[in-house]
Amino acid sequence: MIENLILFQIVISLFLGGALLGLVSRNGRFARPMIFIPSMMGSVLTVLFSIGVIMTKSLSWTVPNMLPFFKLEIFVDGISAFFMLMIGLVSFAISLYSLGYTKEYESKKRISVFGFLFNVFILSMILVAGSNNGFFFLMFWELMSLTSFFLVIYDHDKEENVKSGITYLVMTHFGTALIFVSFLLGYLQTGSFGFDSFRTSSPSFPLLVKNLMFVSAFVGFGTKAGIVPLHTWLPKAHPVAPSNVSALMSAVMIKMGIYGIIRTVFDFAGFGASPDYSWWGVLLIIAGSASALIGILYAVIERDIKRALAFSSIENIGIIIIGLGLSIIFASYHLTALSVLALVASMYHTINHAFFKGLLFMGAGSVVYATGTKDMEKLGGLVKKMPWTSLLFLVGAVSIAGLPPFNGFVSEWLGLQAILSSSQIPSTVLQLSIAFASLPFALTIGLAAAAFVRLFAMTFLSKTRDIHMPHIQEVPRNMIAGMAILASACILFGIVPFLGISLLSTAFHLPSQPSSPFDAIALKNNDSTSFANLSMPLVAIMLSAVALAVFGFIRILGGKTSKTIYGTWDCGFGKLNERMEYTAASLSHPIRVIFKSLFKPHNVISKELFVQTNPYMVKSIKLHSTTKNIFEENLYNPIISSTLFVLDKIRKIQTGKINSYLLYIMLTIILLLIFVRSSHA
Amino acid sequence: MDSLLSNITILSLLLTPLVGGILVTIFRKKKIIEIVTISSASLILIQVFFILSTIIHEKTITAFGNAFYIDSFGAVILLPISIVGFVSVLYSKNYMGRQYDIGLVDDKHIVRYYQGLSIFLLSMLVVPITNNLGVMWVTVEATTLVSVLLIMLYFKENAIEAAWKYLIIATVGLSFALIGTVFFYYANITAGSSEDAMNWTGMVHNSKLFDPNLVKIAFVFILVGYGTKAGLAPMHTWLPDAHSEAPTPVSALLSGVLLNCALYGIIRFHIVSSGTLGHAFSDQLLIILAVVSIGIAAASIYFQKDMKRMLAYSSVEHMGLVSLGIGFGGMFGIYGAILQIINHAIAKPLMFFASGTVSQKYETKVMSKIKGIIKVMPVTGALFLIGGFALVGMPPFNIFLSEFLVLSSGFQSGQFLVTMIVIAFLVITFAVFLRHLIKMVFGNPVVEMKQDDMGKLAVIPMAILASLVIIFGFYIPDQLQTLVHNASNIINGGSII
Amino acid sequence: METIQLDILTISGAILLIATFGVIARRGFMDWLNAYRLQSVVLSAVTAIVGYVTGIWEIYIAAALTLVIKSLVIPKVLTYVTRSLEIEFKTETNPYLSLRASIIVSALLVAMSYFLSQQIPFKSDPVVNVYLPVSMAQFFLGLFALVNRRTALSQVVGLLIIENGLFLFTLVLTHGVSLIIEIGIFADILVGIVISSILLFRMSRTFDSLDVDKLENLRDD
Amino acid sequence: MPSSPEIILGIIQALILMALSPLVTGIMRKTKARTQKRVGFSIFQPYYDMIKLVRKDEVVSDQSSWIFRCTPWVNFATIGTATFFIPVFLSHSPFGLVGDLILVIGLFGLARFFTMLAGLDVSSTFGGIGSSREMMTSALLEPALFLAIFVVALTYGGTNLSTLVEAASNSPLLPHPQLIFAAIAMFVIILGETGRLPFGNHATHLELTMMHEAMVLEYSGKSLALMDWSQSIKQIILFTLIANIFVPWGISSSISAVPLGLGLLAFMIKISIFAVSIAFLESSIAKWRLFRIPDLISVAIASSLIGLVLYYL
Repeated sequence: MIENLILFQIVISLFLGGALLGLVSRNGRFARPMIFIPSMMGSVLTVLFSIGVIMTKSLSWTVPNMLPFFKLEIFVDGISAFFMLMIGLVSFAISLYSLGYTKEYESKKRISVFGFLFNVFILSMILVAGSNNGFFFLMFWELMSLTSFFLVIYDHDKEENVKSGITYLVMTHFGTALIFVSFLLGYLQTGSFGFDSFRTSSPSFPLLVKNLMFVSAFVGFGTKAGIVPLHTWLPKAHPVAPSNVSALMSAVMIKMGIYGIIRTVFDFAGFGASPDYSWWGVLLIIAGSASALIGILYAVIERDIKRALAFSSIENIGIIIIGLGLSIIFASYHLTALSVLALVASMYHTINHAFFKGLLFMGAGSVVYATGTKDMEKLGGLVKKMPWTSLLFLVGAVSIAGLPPFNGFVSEWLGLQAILSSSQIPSTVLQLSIAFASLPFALTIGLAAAAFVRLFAMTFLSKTRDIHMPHIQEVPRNMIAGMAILASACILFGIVPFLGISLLSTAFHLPSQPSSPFDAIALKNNDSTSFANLSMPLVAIMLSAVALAVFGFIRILGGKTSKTIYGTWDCGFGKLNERMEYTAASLSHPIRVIFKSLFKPHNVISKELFVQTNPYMVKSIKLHSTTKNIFEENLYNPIISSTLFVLDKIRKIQTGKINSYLLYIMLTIILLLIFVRSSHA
Repeated sequence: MDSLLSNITILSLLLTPLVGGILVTIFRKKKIIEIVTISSASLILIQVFFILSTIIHEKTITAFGNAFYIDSFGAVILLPISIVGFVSVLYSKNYMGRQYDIGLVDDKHIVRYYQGLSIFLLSMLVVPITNNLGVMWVTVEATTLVSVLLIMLYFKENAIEAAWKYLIIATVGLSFALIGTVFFYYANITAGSSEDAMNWTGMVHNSKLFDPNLVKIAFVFILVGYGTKAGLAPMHTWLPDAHSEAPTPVSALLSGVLLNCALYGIIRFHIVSSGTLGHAFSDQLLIILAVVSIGIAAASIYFQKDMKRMLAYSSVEHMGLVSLGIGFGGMFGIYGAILQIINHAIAKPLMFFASGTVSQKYETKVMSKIKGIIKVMPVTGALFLIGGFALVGMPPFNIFLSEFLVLSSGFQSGQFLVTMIVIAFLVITFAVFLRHLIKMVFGNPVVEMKQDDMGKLAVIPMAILASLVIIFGFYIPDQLQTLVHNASNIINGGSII
Repeated sequence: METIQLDILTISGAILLIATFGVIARRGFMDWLNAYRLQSVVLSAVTAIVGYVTGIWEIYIAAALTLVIKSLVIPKVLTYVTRSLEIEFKTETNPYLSLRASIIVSALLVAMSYFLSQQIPFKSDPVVNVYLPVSMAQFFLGLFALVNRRTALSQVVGLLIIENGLFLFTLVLTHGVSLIIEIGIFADILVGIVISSILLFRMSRTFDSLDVDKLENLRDD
Repeated sequence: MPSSPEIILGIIQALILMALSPLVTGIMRKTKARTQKRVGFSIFQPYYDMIKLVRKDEVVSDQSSWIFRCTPWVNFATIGTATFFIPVFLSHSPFGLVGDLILVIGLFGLARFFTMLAGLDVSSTFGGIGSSREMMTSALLEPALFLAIFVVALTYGGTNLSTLVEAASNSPLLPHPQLIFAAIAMFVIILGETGRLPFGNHATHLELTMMHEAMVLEYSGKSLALMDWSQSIKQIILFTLIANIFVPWGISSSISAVPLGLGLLAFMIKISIFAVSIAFLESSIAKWRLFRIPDLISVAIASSLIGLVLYYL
C-alpha cells in the first residue's frame, strides 16, 4: 500500500532529521525540543504506520544499488508491525519523558550527541524489525548495539560505567557473530541472504541445518534478550545508562532479541509441525525458566533500583521465552489452538513488559533525577514528596508483579493456562517436564511480587533513610506525562485485554479472534465445558462495585468517625528515627538465607571498640554482606582467563630478537616446501 | 584510448612525484616544499581519478609498448595509493610542522622527509601499473629502502632498531619473492614463451602450459616473499616495529598502501598459479597464512601497550582477511577481499592520523597513560572512535561489508571450521581492540589539559577519511562497484560463479 | 658442452660454496669480507662464462658490474664505515650455534638445496644443473648466517651472501632477464648497503655496540 | 448469558461467605480456648469486635501515606471480589464466566501486595518484620499452590471453579489418588496463607510469632475492622475451596430450593468441622522457626509433584 510506504519513509526521515538536528544543536533553550520533538513525531507515525500495516496489508520496499550483492529490502508484516508498534508507543512516551529528563545533562555535557544517538537508536530498532535481508538486518542490529552502547556510556566520567559498556558491547557482538552464523547457514542453503528466500526454501533444509540455525540464532538473539547465562551484560549496562536509555533498552531493545527468535523459529529455520522440533521448545523452556528464576532472585536482593529492574527484565524475558517454548512444543505436536494460546501469552507479555518496564525505568529515572541516587538504602519517603511519580511507579510495580486488574496479570494468566494445557501433549516425558517447569514459573511470579513490594516500599515509603538527602521535589510535568502514558497503557491492557489480543491475533494472523471488548477470554475443554474464563472488564467493574459497596456499608454501620494523626507506635521508646527502619537488605534477608546456595552470601563484621583491650565496650558494629555472582565466577572468569592464557602464549612469538624473526621466515619456507613436496602430484 | 594519450597519462603520473621530489630538493624551504608536495599529491589524485574513469570504460590501459599495463585490479590498488598519499601529505604539514616546532626535527630532516615521501609515492605508484613482474619486484624493494630511510628519520634508539629489523627482514623476504618471480619466469620460458616472459600479460596468457610442480614451489617462494612485505604472519614480525616507530604519515602509508602493494604481488601470482594448477593449491596456502595472521593479531592486540603497535597488529589482521577472502574464492570472497583492501586503506590511515595527533597531544604512545581523548580533543576523539569501530568491522562502517563478504565466502566454499575459527578470532579481536580504544577515548585525562584539536590541518585529512569510512558503509558508488567487480573477474580468472 | 667447460663450472661452483662456508666458519669481519670478495670475483667470472656460453652481450655488462660493485665498491664502503669501530664490534663472539654445529647445519642446508633443485624439472642444461643448487645453498646459508649471528655486521654480510645467491640464481635460470631489471637489482643492493651502513654507523653511536641483542626494546612480552 | 436467578444466587453465595467469615474465626477461637481449658469468647465475638471497631475513631501514623490509608479498602475490595467466584452451596457460580481460580489467587496477591506495603509504610520495625516474613512465605507458597492447582485442574478439567466443583461433585468418592496428595499440599498451603501455626500465630503480638498481625499493627478503627474482616473472608474462601473441591458432598447442582438448602447446610457443617479441626491442630503444635518454614512448604510441593506424577502415569 503506497500510503504505508510514504508513512514509513516519513518516519525514517523524521528520525534522521532529529538525529541531524541533534548534531547541529548547541545546548540551549531549543536544543531539547529540537531533538525530542522529531522523535516524538516519528514515534507517533510509527504507531500509525504499524497499525496501518496490521489492519491492511504488509509493506515491502526495496532500495537497490546501494551496495553490491545486497539490496536494502524492507518488509513489514504483522509480526514486524507488532514490534514496531511497541517501539513507537514506548519511544513516544520516553521521548516525552526525555524532554524533561535530559535537562540535568545540559549543564554537564553536550546534549547534541545524546540527541543524535537517541534518534538513531530508535530508528535502528525500527529498521531491525523491518529489514528483510540478512546483511542489512545485521547492519541495523549492530547499529542498534553501537548507538545503545554510546548511550550507555554517556556518563563516561566514571570508569566503571565505561567498563560496563564494554562488557555490553562485547557480549552483544558475540551474539551478533552467532546470528551471523545462523544466517550463513541459511545462505549456504539458499545462496542468498534475503529473508524471502529463507522463508520459501527453509522447509526443505536438512534437519541438521535447521537445528544448527536455530541453536546459533537462539544463543545469538538470546544474548541480546538477556537469557541466563548470557545475561551478565544486562545488570551492568542498564544501571549505568541514563534512565531514559535504560527504559528504551529494557522495554524495547531486548525485545528485538525475542523478535529475532520468533523470526528464526517460525520463518527461517524451517520449523515444521513434527515432534522432531519439540526439543527446540524444551530448550527454550529450560533457558526461560532459568532466566526467570535467577533474574528475579537477584532482583529481590539487589539494592540498586536500576539494577533490580534490570534483573527483573531478565526474569520477564524468561517468562516470554517460556511462552514461546510452549508454543513451539504445542505446534510441533499439531496442537494449533494451544500453540496460539502460548504464543499470545508470550507476545502479550512482551508488549506488557515493554509498557511496565519502560514505566518503571522512567520512574527510577525520576527518582534519580530528584534525589541523585539509585541506592534503595538511602531512599525512602518519596511518596509524600513525589506523589505522581510514586503513584505511577506503583501502577508499574503492581503490573509487573502480575496482579489483577493490571496487564501483567493477563499475560501471566495466559501463560499459566498454557502450562496447564500441557496435559494434551501426547508425550508423558514432555507433560511431566513442563509440569515440573511450572514450579520455577510460579516461584518467579511469587518472588516478583516480593521484589516489587520491596522496590516500591524501600524507595517511596517510610522515611528517607539518608538523612543528608537534599531538598526533593516532584519532577517536571512532561516527565510525569511520559510515565502516565505507559501507566495508562498498563491499565488499559489489563482491563481491556481485548485490545492486546485482537491486536496480536490480527498481527500474527491467528485463527481465533475476539469479537467484542467485553467477551471473556474463554478456554474450553474437549467436551466444551469451560476450562477457564477471564473477563477483565467485569473484574474491574466488580472490584470497584465491591469497594463502593463496602464503603457504603461501613459508613452506614459505623457512622462518621474522625482520624487523629499521631506518631508511629514505638513501644514507648520515643526516638524512632530513620536508622531504625527496616532496610532493603534486611527486608530480603529471609530470601537470601533460603537461597544461600545461589547467592553465597559472605558477611564481614567489623567492630570498633572504645578501648582496644575490652571487647565488650563496642562503639559501632558494621556488617558488610556481599553476595557472589556465580555466573561470573564459575563461567565467565574461567573462560576469559583460559583464553587469555592461550593468547599470552601466542603473542610471545614477538620476542624482539631479529634472529628469531628470521628463523620464523626460514622455518615457514622450509615447512611450506615440505608441504608442497607432500602434495606433489 | 590511443597509445600516445596513454603514454602521456602514465608518464605524467610518474613524473608528478618525481618532479615534486626534485623541486623539494631545489627549494629546501619548509613552506614551499610543503605546498609543492601537497600539490603534487593532489595532482596524483586527480590523475588517478582520470585513469580510473578510463579503466571503467575501457577495462585496460597499455603504455610504452607493453611496459605499463593497468587493468581494473591495478586500478583498485592505485586508488588507495593516491587517496592515502594525498591525505598523508596533507596531514604531514601539520604533523611534521609540530615536530619541527618542538625541535624534534630540523630543516634538513624536513627536506629529507619530503624527498622520501615523494620517492616513496613514486615507487608505490609503479607497482600496480607496471606490466613487468621483475620491475614490480624492484619497485617493491625500492619502497623498502625508501621507507627505511623515512623510519629512521629521527635516529632515535627505537627508530634505529625498527629500521634495522625492517631492512633485514624485508630484504630477506623479498629475496624469496625474487626467487619465486624468476621461477615463474623460467616456467614461462620453458613453456615456450620468449617475447614478454617476465610480463604479467604474457605470464597469465601462458599459465596453462606451465610445469605444475615448478609453479608450486615458485608460488611458495612468492607467498613467503611478498607475504613478508605484506605482513602475513609469521613473517609479520617487522611490521609492528616499523609501523609504530615511523612518523605517523609514513605509518599511514606503510600500513594503508604498502601492504596492499605487496599483497597485490601475491594476488597477481595467485592468478597465474591458479591458471596452472587450479586455484585450490594457492587457496589452501593463503588460507593457512591468513588464519595464522588473524590469530596472532588477536593475541597480540590484547597485551599491547603501545597504541601504534596495536594498530599495526590490526593491519596484520586485515591483511589476513584479504588473503582469506582470496583464498576462499568465489565472487563474495574475492569481491570482499578487494573491498577490504580499499576499506583498510581508508580506515587504517584514519586511525594512524588520529593516534598521531593524540600522541602529540599526550606526548606518549603508551595507552595506559592516555585517557579521556574525547574530552581533550572532541573531534579527534570522535574520529578515532569511528575509525576504531570501522577497523573491528562494526556497521555502519565500511569494513563490515567486506568482512561479511569474506566470511560468507568461507561458508560458501565449505571451509566451515576455518570460518568458525576466524569468526572466533574476530570476536576476540573486537573485544580486545575496543577495550583499549574505549579506555583511551573515555574517562578523565590523567593531567589537566587544554581542550584543543591540534589544528585544522590535523582534522581535515581525518575527516575526509572518516566520511569515506561512513559512506562506504552503506553506499558504494556504481563506478566503484563496476571497478571492483571487474577486478574480481580478473582474479577469478575471468569466470565468475 | 665440452668436458672442460663442465669442469670449470663444477670447480667454480665449489669455490663459491667454499667461500660461503668461509663466512659460516669464521669469526672475524675481515675474514668474511675477504670470503665475500673472493665469492664475488668468482661470481663475476661465472657471469662472464655464462655470457660467453649464451652469447648475450648484456651479461658481460652484468659481469663487469658485479666485479666493480661487489668485489670493489661494497667491501670498500663497508671497510670505510667500520674503520672507526672497535675490534669487538667486528668479531662474532657468541653465535647461537657453535661453529661446529653451524657447519653441520650448513651441510644439511646444502643437502636440502640439492634436494630442492631435484624437485624442479629442468631441461638438461648443465649450467642450471650445477649452479642452481649452489645458488640455493648460498641463499640458505646466507639466511642461516643471519639467523645464527648476533652482530649487525655479520648480518650485513649474510645479506650480501643471500644477494650473491640470488644473483647467481637469476643468472643461471634466466641467462639475464633484461638489463634494466639487473641494473635495478644492483641499484637496490647498493642503496641497501649504503642504508645499512648508515644504520650501522648510527647503531654504534647510539647503542655503543653492534650487537643485535641490544635491539630488543620493541617486543611484546 | 447466565439467567438472573443464577446471578442472584451467585451474589447470595458471595454475601454468605462475607457474612459467615467472622463466625468461622469465632468458632476457631472458641475451639482453641476450649482445648486450652478456657471458656473463651462467644463465637460471635468477632462480629461484636467489628461493630465496635467501625464506630471508633482512628489513629493514623504521621509517617504514613495514602498507601496506608487506602490499603484496607483495596484489601477488602479484592478479597470481597474473590468471594463471587467461589461455589458455596451451588456447584456452578455464574461468575465462573468472569474469573477462575487463578484470578482468585491473583486477587489475594493484590491484597497481600498492599498489606505488605502498608506494613512498610509506617516506618515501624514491626511492619518491616511482618512484611519481610510475608514476602518470603508468600513467594514460596506460590509454586506450591500452583502445583496443587495443577493437579486439581488436570483432574477435573479446568481452573474455572464452576467446572471444577461440578466435576468434583459428579465424580465418585475420591476416585483419584492424586487428589489426596493435592489435598495434603492444599492443607499446608492454607495454613501458610492464613498465617496459622506453625507459620504464624494469630493469638499473640510477639515479635517472634507475628506475620499478618505485624503488618496491620498500626491500624485502628474502621481500617482495622476492614483488615480483620478481609482476613477472615480470605480464610473462609480457602476453607470453602478445600471443602468443595476435595469433599464436594452435598453441594447442589440445580437451582431449586431443597437441594440448595441441603447444600447450604452441608457447607456449614463442612466448614465448621474444618475450622474446628484446624483449631485443634493449632493447639497441638508449636510455631516453627522461620527458616524451617521452607521445609514445610517443600513438603507441600513434593506432595503435589507426587500427585502430578500419579496423574500422568
